[in-house]
Amino acid sequence: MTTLDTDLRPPQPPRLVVFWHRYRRNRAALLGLFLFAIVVLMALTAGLIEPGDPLRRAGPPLTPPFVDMATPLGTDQLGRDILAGIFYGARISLLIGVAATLISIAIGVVIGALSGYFGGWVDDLLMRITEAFQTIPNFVLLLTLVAILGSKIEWITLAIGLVSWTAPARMVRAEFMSLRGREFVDAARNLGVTNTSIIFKEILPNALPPIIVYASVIMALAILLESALAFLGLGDPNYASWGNMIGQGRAVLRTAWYCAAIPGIAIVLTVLSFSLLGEGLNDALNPRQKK
Amino acid sequence: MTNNTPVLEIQDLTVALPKGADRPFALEGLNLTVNSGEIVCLVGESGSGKSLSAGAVMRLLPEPDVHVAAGSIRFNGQDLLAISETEMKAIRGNRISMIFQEPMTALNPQKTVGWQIDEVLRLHMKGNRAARKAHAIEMLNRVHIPDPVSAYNAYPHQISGGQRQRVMIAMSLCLSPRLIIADEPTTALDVTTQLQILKLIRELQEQEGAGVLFITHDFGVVAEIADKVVVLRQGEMVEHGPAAEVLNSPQHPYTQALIASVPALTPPPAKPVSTMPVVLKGTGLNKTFAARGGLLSGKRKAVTAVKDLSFHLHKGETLGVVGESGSGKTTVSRIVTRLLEADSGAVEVDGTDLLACSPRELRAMRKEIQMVFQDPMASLNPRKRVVDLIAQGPIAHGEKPEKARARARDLLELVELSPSAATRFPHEFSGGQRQRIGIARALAMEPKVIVADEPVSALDVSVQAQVLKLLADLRDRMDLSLLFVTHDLRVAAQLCDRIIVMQKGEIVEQGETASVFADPKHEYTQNLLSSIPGRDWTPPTRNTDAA
Amino acid sequence: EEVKRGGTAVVHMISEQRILNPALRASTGVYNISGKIVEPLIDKSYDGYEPVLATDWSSSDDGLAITVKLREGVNWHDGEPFTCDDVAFTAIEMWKKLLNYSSALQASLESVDCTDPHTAVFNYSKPMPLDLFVAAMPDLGHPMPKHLYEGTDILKNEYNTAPVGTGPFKFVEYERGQYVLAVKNEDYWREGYPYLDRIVWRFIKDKSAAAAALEAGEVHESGFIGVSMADVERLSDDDRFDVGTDGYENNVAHSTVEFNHRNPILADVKVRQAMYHGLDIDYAIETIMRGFAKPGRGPVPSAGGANYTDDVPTYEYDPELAKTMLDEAGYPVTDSGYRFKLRHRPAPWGEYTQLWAEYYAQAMREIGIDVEILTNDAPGFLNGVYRDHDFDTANGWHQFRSDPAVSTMVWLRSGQPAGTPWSNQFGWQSDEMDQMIDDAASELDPEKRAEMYHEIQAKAMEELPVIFAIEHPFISVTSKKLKNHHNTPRWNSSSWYDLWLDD
Amino acid sequence: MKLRIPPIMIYALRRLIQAVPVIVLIMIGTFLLLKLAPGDTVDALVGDMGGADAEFIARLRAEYGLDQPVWVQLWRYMLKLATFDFGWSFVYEQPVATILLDRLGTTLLLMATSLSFAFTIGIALGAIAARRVNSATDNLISTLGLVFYATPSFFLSLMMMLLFSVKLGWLPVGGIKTIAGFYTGWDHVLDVARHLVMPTAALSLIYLSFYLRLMRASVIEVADLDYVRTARAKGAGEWRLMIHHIMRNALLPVITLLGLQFSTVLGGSVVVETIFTLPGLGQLAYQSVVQRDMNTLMGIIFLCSIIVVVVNFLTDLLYARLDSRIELA
Ligand SMILES: Nc1ncnc2c1ncn2[C@@H]1O[C@H](COP(=O)(O)OP(=O)(O)OP(=O)(O)O)[C@@H](O)[C@H]1O
Ligand SMILES: Nc1ncnc2c1ncn2[C@@H]1O[C@H](COP(=O)(O)OP(=O)(O)OP(=O)(O)O)[C@@H](O)[C@H]1O
Ligand SMILES: [Mg+2]
Ligand SMILES: [Mg+2]
Repeated sequence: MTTLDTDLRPPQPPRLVVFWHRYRRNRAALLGLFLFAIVVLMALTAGLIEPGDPLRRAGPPLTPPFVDMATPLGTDQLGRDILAGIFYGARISLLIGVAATLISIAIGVVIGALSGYFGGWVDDLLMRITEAFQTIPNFVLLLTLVAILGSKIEWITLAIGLVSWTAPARMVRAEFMSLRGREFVDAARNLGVTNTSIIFKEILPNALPPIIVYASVIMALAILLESALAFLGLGDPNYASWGNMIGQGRAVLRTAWYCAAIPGIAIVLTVLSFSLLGEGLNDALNPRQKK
Repeated sequence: MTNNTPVLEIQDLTVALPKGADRPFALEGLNLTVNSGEIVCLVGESGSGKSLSAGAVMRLLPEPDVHVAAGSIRFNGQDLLAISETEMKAIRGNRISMIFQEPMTALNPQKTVGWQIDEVLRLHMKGNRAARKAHAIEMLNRVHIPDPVSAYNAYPHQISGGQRQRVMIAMSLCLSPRLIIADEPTTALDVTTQLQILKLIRELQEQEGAGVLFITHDFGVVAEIADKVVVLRQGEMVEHGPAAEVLNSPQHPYTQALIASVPALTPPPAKPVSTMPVVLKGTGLNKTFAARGGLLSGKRKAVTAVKDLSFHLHKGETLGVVGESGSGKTTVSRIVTRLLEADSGAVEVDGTDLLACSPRELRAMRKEIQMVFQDPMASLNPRKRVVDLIAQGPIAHGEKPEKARARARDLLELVELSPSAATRFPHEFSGGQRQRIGIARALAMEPKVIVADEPVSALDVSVQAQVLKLLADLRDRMDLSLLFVTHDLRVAAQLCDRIIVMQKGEIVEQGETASVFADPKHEYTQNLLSSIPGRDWTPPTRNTDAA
Repeated sequence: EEVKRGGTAVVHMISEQRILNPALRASTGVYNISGKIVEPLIDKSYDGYEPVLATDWSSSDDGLAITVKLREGVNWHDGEPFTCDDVAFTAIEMWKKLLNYSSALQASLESVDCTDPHTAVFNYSKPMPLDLFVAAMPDLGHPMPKHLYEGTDILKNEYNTAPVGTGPFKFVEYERGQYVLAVKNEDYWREGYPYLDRIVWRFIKDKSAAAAALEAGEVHESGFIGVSMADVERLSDDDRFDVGTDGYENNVAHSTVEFNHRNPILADVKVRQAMYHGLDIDYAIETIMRGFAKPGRGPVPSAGGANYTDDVPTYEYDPELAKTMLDEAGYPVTDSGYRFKLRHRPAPWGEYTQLWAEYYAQAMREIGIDVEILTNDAPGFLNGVYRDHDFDTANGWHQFRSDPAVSTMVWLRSGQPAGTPWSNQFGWQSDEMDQMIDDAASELDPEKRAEMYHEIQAKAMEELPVIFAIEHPFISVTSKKLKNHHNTPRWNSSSWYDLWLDD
Repeated sequence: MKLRIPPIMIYALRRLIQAVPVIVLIMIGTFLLLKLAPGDTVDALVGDMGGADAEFIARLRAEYGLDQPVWVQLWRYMLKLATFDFGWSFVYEQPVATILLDRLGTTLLLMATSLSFAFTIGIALGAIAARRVNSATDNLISTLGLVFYATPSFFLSLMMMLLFSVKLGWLPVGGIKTIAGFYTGWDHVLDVARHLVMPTAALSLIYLSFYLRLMRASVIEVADLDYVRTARAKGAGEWRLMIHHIMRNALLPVITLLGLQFSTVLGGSVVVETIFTLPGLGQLAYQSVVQRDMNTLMGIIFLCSIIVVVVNFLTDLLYARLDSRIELA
């Protein structure tokens, strides 16, 4: 019978390939990836395509789009080039999105992992804290944090991260609670592996897929939160962010719609790309669920 | 009891799978006839296409991914593939009914048992509410549910698994269907319950004269219930015929191999190990799971899972722990390995009390006692490569990674896996191979004792036989002591020198396997033994060199 | 045109002042509502000062006593007669003790004597110029009913949010965050007035929403630039509306750039002058204020009447000159591409303050000064600039209230303790300037006084402790259905007794 | 010895007791957090007033007890809170309780209409999309959901206001009722309803998309479960499957989300209330932060915690009602 046993299945394609195949099946997700790639590309090439400072005066104020080729998408109230703003704004939006997401996921993972893995009083304590954070309306907390820290972009990002970690924490906790009872965790414990290793090396990698999917949601929410802050005039004016552009553009909404509409569309498309991306990831990472 | 009107005739049925599946057709050219009053068993290993053939008859395939590509299915002479969905709906549940494997999930958790039986009646019968209720209660009575009226009003989670399966049966029989399709209806049940259900199905089927298409992978069950047998392998029908013929003189080599893998119920003679030193000793173990009125988890009574349990295991010996579901077997194995804290008692490994160890001492002690788990997929971290899985233990205990990995490759060979498998991930292996990896992982620690909790119950019989043989080999070669937990008495008979029979957390009987099997003292043990399906059938012995 | 009586006028308010007692809070936001309910002793009209509750006023020769004759036959809304007791009580208990700005003005007020029920004599320990007294009265001279305040905790008195006055309209209700409602006073002392039945003040924070409300006809007037400048410009072309700066002659404001002179770079007057040269004020007026403004000429605005002069040093837009001056001052462009970096705090007072800050940063970068903008909410801003002095430059606007002594001089006078908003917290101190300010404040001769303010203005423009960059009046958008609107220099704060609605 | 307290009361009581430490934590946290912010309510007041002299400012500060050490202020506040005394708002010059009560109605109305709209439409659309997975209908609904999700609410609000109020003149621009309209009875109800249409739409669309997406996924998942297959094998039609077997189970995760989201909606209403000048708690919260109106903000947070606790309790009850496996107690 030994011959039968060494008879391994043919090696399977690498995970990434499988992942990509699964991902590719969802056409909307491909669109999301495409949009996302564009945003990333804009962020990367901002300095090349639109050299110089996006806050600089580039032409007469409130030039409509497609009128002056030097400022193809027009200019805003202070004569700043909207196209440059969109390109540099992609950078800021991505930066805020990614950094805030990383912060919130990092907090969420630590809290959720400890609470889900250890249970008992650790769980009780951490969950009370989570509930407390969840009970305070997150936007109000965000406003308070920004009031305290000021509207520097670093602080805004940190504050957004600080108000959005509860959902990932709960998610990680749920994952950990279900995973900690799995046999492979018992197996690791049985081998004498330390708790830290079990948490971070055994369970966490398996808990990641839903978190990665959720990260796209946080990313989208982070961008929306930043734009809402900017709308209330609490954005960082030292950077061209889409939220700032809308916040200022809305004053001229009726006469120069493009000042608010163009960054508005940029936000919609970017957030859309994140959610499509998230759905694609979900399909690819959790194949249990049908499309 | 068989009259020869065919109820179901399947001809050349071919079911196509979607692109990218492991094979193009789940079923190819299946031919099968079920006469009224006849039980036809469809047997085959996992993935052979049994459930899909049932789905094809019910026209409940997950179309369009999986669909009937060719062939015909006739029910009472009517071509099921040709009629409209409305007509089919009228037939489903009424003329053809189905019993599913998992009684836990096959019932809607949000509706009472009565409502769910009533639904069938409402859909297919014009009767008033009172008449329907009377009928439903009558059916519950017929499937021998104690107190049918209260069961009628109960939610599925309020009754036991066996009772749920009875409800399923009542539901499928209440309109006296001509054809009953039962897809592994007893696989999830305890042996004793299984026997009762099998008897029930037989009894009702005889009363109604219906034809039954019974799907199973267990030859014991086949021997218990079948009139005719159809054997499937990878979607192809390899053999069919009357049950007695196929069971006792199988023609096709595949059938022969399958039947040969069924463990015989005759235990081997006990080894004289009692002179060897005791390596593992449990004394006065107790474990009660506290009542938990979790916020939303509902009320739960306190469960005494293990009660005043003591045992010992000699070097080189295999001690079997058997008992029904919920009797506390797993709890014992987890207490012994201290994956679960006992309430009281001691577990001595080579004289050291494991339960009294400090966390640091415990980590060192873990080397001595290793575990092989039930579910080979779930017990291997899906994100780790095989070498790392096996080398993980030694590395955690301070071995140099390169050395541990090199040894892991050796161990792969020891468990009869090609060393080229080392860099793969668990999902790239079959179930039996995965379990070998699990065994290699345990062996990597060079333990004195291995605790195995149902290590083969998730495997197909043929694979099960291989893994058992490997375990036995290794035990003998390396002089291991084995604490072997199983609910399958056939398996216990094959492997164990001594067995402990547990009921509700307590040992009701223990002794050498042969003597317990031959002359069970306790009523519970007797009951268990007499419930083994096909206990009167001894698989024909054959040389296994071909495999 | 024939006057129509009746109707409800709806007025947009962008910010909400919860205290409606003008003797406790000196703020146009308060007068905007309370002006219709509570009247001052003296108001301002285009023809000069107009008697309201006072009928006549005069000063003793030494300037130490001011006698005010009060109007007879006036009743409070609750029916009690208005007398000198009310004036004396309010002056001592509120104007002197509690009212912002006024407490400095009335610091030397000793007592108010009632020689008869309708004559009040204000006794000062130091000479009080009658001009200054009269100029202050429209804003800082509202008597309140003594019988409702005496013996209570004045700050917590319930009438502070439900004022009782003598005006043409009676307070009815105040729904916080929503509106204030007042109805016609049938017993008003001006016979036959008011014309309107009701006035509703609606609080709408969002400027776009306010513009929409105007266009939808839900609001008749929005003052103090309550809609965005773009909408001001747009609505000025809409023939349903009158858009203009009439009625704010008393309340113009300066958009400023403020320096922290504790920073050695900014302590150099040459640097400040260079920065002024780097600012294209005309461009800013065109883009940010849409042309509704003029360049600033120091602490006294052109609306300041005789006290104003345009004979002062000015700084034309000349970036090249600015660069040269900075080079000369010893701040050449370094490797970083900039000469030095400034941390700038913009006041969070809305759209154009913000834009002005961004324009300033833009312009400074052009001449090689890197500006980092630190945005905060109001308390954060006030704290950062006026208490912690944690800034290099700041911008905001400050309102001029008819007389420099009660408004813009605080920007230049040193000696205010840290934490006093809108005062000289810039670390700039000039004994000479302090002396000039003090002298002007107590000068009794109007002509001499004007002369002194001209000197102050010129000195301020030369030394530039603060850049009073843009002088902008406020702007109102008014539905043409309203008649007789914006017909006094502080119309939004006035009593509107003659306003009517053509519906 | 058997006390006849209905189990639901015991459950409610236990939930209450569990909520106490959370609420205390929140209150202390918020208090200290706000104390970290630069400036205090006096700064804000003076800013609003257009300036004041130093003496005036010092007097106000003493008056409001802001010259005390933080710990004293906190202790005093918590003592008062324990007797449900929310204190005095120096910004509004009213007791905080009065202010909150004034605003609570509007906020609850807005939240209730938004959430129920989002919930009903969301689950209906989600269910429809799920039953026609990958069809044109599904694509349309899913795309719509994504667009709702991706559009910032302020953007949507401004656009709606432009269209429905300014261009078409159908709906009022803002406020909660027509001021000086003096409507009574049904006219009043209708008037308020007209004022709520746009804010509700602006606030609910993003939640609608949440529910839609969750419901869709949930229905797809439940539709795959064994008991649905059982029902199908009984001969049940699609409609019956949906109503009796799928919906109720698929709703459970959506209900959980509903409970969790309540406070988020309150946060989201900050922007919407600001734009539509609705006198609600969201706008009040924002103002209180900006004006450092400690007592009011604390009051709002406290009230909000209570609401969240109550709502969670209610959703748990609803959950238990829908899920027969759960018994409360
Ligand atoms: N929806 C599906 N999509 C793709 N492949 C499927 C689907 N359902 C079943 N299959 C494949 O069809 C084959 C037969 O499946 P089937 O469920 O009939 O096996 P079975 O004999 O019932 O096995 P078991 O004993 O494990 O229940 C398997 O290889 C399976 O992977
Ligand atoms: N974590 C737990 N909490 C509460 N009760 C538990 C827990 N684990 C097991 N039990 C209960 O303890 C009893 C014994 O469980 P155990 O898993 O040991 O049974 P078993 O013999 O292994 O059954 P099976 O054959 O089904 O695996 C059961 O009644 C079970 O419900
Ligand atoms: Mg099957
Ligand atoms: Mg078990």
